[in-house]
Amino acid sequence: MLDVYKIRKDFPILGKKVNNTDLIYFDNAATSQTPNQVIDAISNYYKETNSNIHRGLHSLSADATNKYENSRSIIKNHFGAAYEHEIIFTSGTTHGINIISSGLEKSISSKDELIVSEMEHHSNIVPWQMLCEKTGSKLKVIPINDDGTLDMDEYKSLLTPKVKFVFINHVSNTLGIVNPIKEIIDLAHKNGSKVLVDGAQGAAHFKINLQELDVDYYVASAHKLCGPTGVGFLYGKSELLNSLPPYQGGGEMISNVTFDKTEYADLPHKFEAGTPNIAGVIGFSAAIDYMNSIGFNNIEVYEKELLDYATEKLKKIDSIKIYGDINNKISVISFNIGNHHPSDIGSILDQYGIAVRTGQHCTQPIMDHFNIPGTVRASFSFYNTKSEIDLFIDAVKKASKMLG
Amino acid sequence: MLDVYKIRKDFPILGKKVNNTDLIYFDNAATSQTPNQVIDAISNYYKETNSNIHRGLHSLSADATNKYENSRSIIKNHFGAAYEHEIIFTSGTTHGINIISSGLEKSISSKDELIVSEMEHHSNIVPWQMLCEKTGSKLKVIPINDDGTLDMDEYKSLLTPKVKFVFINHVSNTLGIVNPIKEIIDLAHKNGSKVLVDGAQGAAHFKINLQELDVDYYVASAHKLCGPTGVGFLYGKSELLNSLPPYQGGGEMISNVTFDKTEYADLPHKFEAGTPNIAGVIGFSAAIDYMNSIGFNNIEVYEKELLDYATEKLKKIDSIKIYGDINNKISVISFNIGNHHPSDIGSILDQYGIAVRTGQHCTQPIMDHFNIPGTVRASFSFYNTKSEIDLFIDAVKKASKMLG
Amino acid sequence: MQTIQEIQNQIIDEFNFFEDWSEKYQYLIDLGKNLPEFDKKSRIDSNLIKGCQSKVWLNSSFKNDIVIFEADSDAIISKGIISLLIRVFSGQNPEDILSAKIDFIEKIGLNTHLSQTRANGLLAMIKQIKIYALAYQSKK
Amino acid sequence: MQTIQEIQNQIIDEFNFFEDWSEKYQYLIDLGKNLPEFDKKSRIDSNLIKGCQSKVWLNSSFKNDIVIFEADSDAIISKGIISLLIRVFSGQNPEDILSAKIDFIEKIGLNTHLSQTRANGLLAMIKQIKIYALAYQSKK
Ligand SMILES: Cc1ncc(COP(=O)(O)O)c(C=O)c1O
Ligand SMILES: Cc1ncc(COP(=O)(O)O)c(C=O)c1O
Repeated sequence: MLDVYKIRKDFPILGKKVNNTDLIYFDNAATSQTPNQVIDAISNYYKETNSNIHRGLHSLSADATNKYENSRSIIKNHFGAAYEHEIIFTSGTTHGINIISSGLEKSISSKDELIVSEMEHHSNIVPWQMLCEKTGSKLKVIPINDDGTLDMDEYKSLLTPKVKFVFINHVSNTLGIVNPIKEIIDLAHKNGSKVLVDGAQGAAHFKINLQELDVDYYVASAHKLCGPTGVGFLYGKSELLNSLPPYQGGGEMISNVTFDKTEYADLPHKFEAGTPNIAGVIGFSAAIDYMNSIGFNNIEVYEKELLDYATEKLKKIDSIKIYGDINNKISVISFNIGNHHPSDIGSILDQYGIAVRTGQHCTQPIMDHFNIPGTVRASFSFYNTKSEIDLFIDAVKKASKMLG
Repeated sequence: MLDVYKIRKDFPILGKKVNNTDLIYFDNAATSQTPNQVIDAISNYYKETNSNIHRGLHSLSADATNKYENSRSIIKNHFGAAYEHEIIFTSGTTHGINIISSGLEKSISSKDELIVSEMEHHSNIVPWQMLCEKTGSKLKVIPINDDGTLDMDEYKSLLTPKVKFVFINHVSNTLGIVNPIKEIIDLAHKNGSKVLVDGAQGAAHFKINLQELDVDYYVASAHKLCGPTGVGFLYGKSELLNSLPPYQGGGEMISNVTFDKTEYADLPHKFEAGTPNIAGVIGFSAAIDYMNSIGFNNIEVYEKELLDYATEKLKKIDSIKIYGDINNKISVISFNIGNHHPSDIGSILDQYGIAVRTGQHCTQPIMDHFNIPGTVRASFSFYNTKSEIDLFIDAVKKASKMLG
Repeated sequence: MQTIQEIQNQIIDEFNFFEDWSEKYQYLIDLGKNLPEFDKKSRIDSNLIKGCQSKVWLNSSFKNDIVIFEADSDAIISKGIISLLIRVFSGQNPEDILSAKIDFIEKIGLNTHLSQTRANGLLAMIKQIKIYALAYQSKK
Repeated sequence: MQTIQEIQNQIIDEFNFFEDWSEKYQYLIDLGKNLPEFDKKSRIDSNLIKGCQSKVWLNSSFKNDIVIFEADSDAIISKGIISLLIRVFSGQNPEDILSAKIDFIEKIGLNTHLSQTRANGLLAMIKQIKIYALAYQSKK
C-alpha cells in the first residue's frame, strides 16, 4: 500500500496556494509534478558534476559521462530493453516520433500504406501526414467506437499487405483508454508491418516490458512521469535503428569528418547529435528510481481506486457525459456537463484552485468524432487524494449551477 | 570592474575537490558552469510553477506560459532581435542548425552552392553535407591561414552567384578566433547569399546585436553561457522563418488537425513542436539576466586579461606551439608541447585537478590542416582567476617534464 | 461619449462592489447570457479569432469615424468578458482604440485569462480589435 | 602460467608501492616508452580501436589455444596502460579471457580512464580483446 500523505511531502508544489486556496492538481496527463528527489538530482548535477560528456578525459567529464550513461542503463532496465544502445535520449515524445518519421522518408514509397488511429495525439498524426506528403504513401485511420475504444475489426481489415507501419498510442491522453497494444503488435507483425507505440501516457502508469511487447519502436517523455521537461526516450530494436539514417548532423553523432566523407557513429550516438540534455537525462533516471521506490504496482492499484471513486461520484451529476467510460483505463476522466463549454467549467474550477485541462487535448479528431468543442479532463496521479476529489466534485457541481 | 571572488561564490561547483585538490575548471568552451541563480530558477520552477504551457487555462499553466514567454522576451532583448517570434527555442546549437538544414531541402537545388569554413565545428559541417547529399548542391570550403584566421581573399573568390548560403561560426571553439562576421555577412548579402552564424561560442563572451549584424540566422546553446543543458535558440528573420516548412510535426505547432488537412501555427510555435524544455528555457533567461548583472563589458575586459596573462606565460614553455595565436580572440588557448600527445598532457593535468579539453574539439578539419592528432585546449571564463592560471602553468611544466 | 479610460474605470468600480470571485463570475456569466448571439452567417471562420480556446467571433464596422464592434463566443464566460471589451471599445474612434492601454482586466482580477498563450484568447482579441482600428485608420 | 587474476593482483601490489599518483603515472609513462612500437604496416585502420581519444592499435594471433596480443598507441600513457592489459591478457586462452573480471584498473586508481565514453578507450580496448577471444573460441 502506498502512503499518499507521506508521498505528498516529496512534492513541494502540492503545498502551493492558487487563488487563495490549496492547489488541487488534476492536470497530470499534461505534465506530472516533480518530487524533490528529481529536483535535487538536477541541482546536484549542476553543483557537483556539470561538464560536457563523452569527449572529455578529465574527471568531471568522466563523472558526468558515467552518470549520463548510467541513466541510460536505468531506463533500459526499467523498460526491459535488450541493450543500452536501444535507448536513444530525445527531447520528448514528439522528437522521438519525428526521428522515426524523418528516418523513414527513404524507405517508404507511394505504394505503401501507414495506419494511425482516430484517437492519436497530434504528435502521432502530423509527422505521418508530413511523411505521406513527402513520399506519396497513404495514411489510413482506425476509427473509434462510441465508447471510445478502437474498432479492432476495422483495424484488422485495414491491415492489408501494403501496410508498412502502424502508429498507435499505448494510452489515449484524452480518454485514458488503454489500447490492446500486444494484440495490435502481434496482428501487425503477422502482416509484416512494424509498430511504433506512442507511450507518452502509457509509460507513466504501469510497468511495461518492451521485449515482451515485442514492439518495434516506443517513445515517451520524462515530464509525464515525474521527470524534467525537455527529455524523453526513443526505444527501437537494434537492427531497425541501425537501418535508419541519422536524424540530425552534429557533434557526437559522427566518428570521422572530412570534407570528402563523414562516417556516422554507432548507436546510440548516431541519434544523439550535439550536447544532450545531460541534467535532464539524469533527472529522468532519478524519476524512474523514485517511482520504482513507490512501486508501479502500488501506483496502478491506487490510481485505479482514485479513478473509480471519482467516476462514481461524477456520474451522479446531472447531464454529465463521460467520454471513454470503460473499464480498462488509466486515471483520466474526460467529460462535459450539458451544453456548458468546457472552458467555462475549467475557468470556474481554477478559481477553486483546481487545475484541470480543457479543450481538445491535441486530439482534434476525437473531438470531431463526438462533435464537441472539447472536454474537461481531470487526470489523477498517485499523489492525489480522495479528499481532493471530493472538493473537485463539489466545485464541478457549483460550476454547473453558476452556469445555469 | 568585476569582483571575481564574489562571483565565484555563485558557482557551487568551483568549490569542489577533484583528485584531492581544488578543481580548476578550464573547459569552459565545452560547457560553462552554472550559478546558483540559474540552478534556483530551475528548482523554483519545479517547486512553484511546473505545468504544461500554452494549452492550459488554469492559473499554474498561465504562470508557466508567462514565465516561458517572458524568457523569450529577455532573450530577444538581449540579442537585439526585432520580434519575440524570431526567437525559436531549440535543444541547442546543433538542433538549431538542423532546423535550417532540413528546412532548406526544398529550396536548394543541384545548381546551388553552399559555403562553410575549414574551422567549423562538426555541427556546422555535417548537416550541410547531409543537405548537399540530398539536394546535389555543392559544399565549398573557406580555407584557414596558418595563423588560424579565415582566408578572406579565398572567401571573396568563392562567393560566386551560385552561392545561396554561407555558414560560419562567430568564434572558433578550437582556436578562439573571432571571425569578421559583419564583413562576411555584408559580402554575402551583396552577392545575394544568406548567412547562418553558429554563435555557440560567440554568444557567451560579448554582447551582440542581431539587427545590427543583419545576420539571417543565428544559433546558440544555453549551456555555454551559464545556462542549463538541453536548451538553446535559433534566431531567424521573420520572413525567412516564415518561408521555411515546419521541422517537426506535433502538438503546439499546428492550429488545426483533421485527417484531410492540417494547418500549421504561426511563428514561433511552428518550430516548437511538443512540450518544450520549459524549465530549461526559464533557466536560460536566468543565465542571461545573471550575466547581464555582471555586465558583458566587464566580462570581455576581464577574460581578455586572463587570456593575455596565460598566453604570455605559456609561451615561455619550451617547445610549446599555440594554434591561432592572434589578437582578436576569446579566452581560449589551444596548444601542444613538442610531440607529446594532447591526451597525455590532459591526463596529467587532470591529476592536478585541472580540467582542460584534449582532442579534436569536434573540428577534425582544423586538425587535418595542422596535421596533428589534437590539441590541449584551456578555455577561461569570467569566474576563473590568475592564480588558477599560475597553477595551470606550473602543472603544464610538470607534465611536460614527466613525459620527458 | 465616455473615453476608453472612463469606461474602464467604471467597470473597475462596478467589480469593486463584488465581495468575492464567484459574484464576479456570476456577473460575467449574466453579461455573457445577455449579449445577443450572432446569427449563423456571422459565425464564419473569417471572423474567428485565432488563439482562443473557446471560439470567439468578432465583427466590426466603421461609420462617422467610429468603429462598432460586435462579438460572440461559444463559451459563456468568454462572452461575458468580450461584452466588457465591446463596452470599452465599440463606439470609439480608431486613434483612441489604437492608443488605449487596457488595464481593467487585470484590475478586476481576470489575469489568468490574460496569459501569453495562443490558447487563451483575450490578448488575441484585443490585438484583433486594434488590427481593425488600424485598418480603418489607414482607410481614412 | 599465471592466471589473469594472479597477474592483476600482482599489478595491484606493484602499484601499492607508489606513494602518489605522479609515481604511478611516471611508471605508466616508462612502461609506455618500453613497449615496442608497431611497424607502420601494423598501424592500420583495421587494427584501430574505435572509441579512443588517442589512437590505439590492437593486433592478435592464436596458437596452441593461446591468444597473443600486441598493441600500440600514439599517446604514451595509453601505451603504458595497454602494456598492462597485454601483460594480463596475452598468453591466456580464450575462455579465461572471456570470463575475466578486470578490476585492476580501478584498484590502481585509473578510474577516469574508464569512463563510459567512446572517447576514452580503455573499455573499448577490453571489449575488443574479448571480441578477439570470442572469435578464436568459435573457431576451435
Ligand atoms: C562553434 C560550435 N558550434 C556548435 C557547437 C555545438 O553545440 P551543442 O553541442 O550545444 O549543440 C559547439 C559546442 O560544442 C561549438 O563550440
Ligand atoms: C498520447 C500523447 N502523445 C504525445 C504527446 C506529446 O508529448 P510531448 O509534448 O512531451 O512531446 C502527449 C503529451 O501531450 C501525449 O499525451
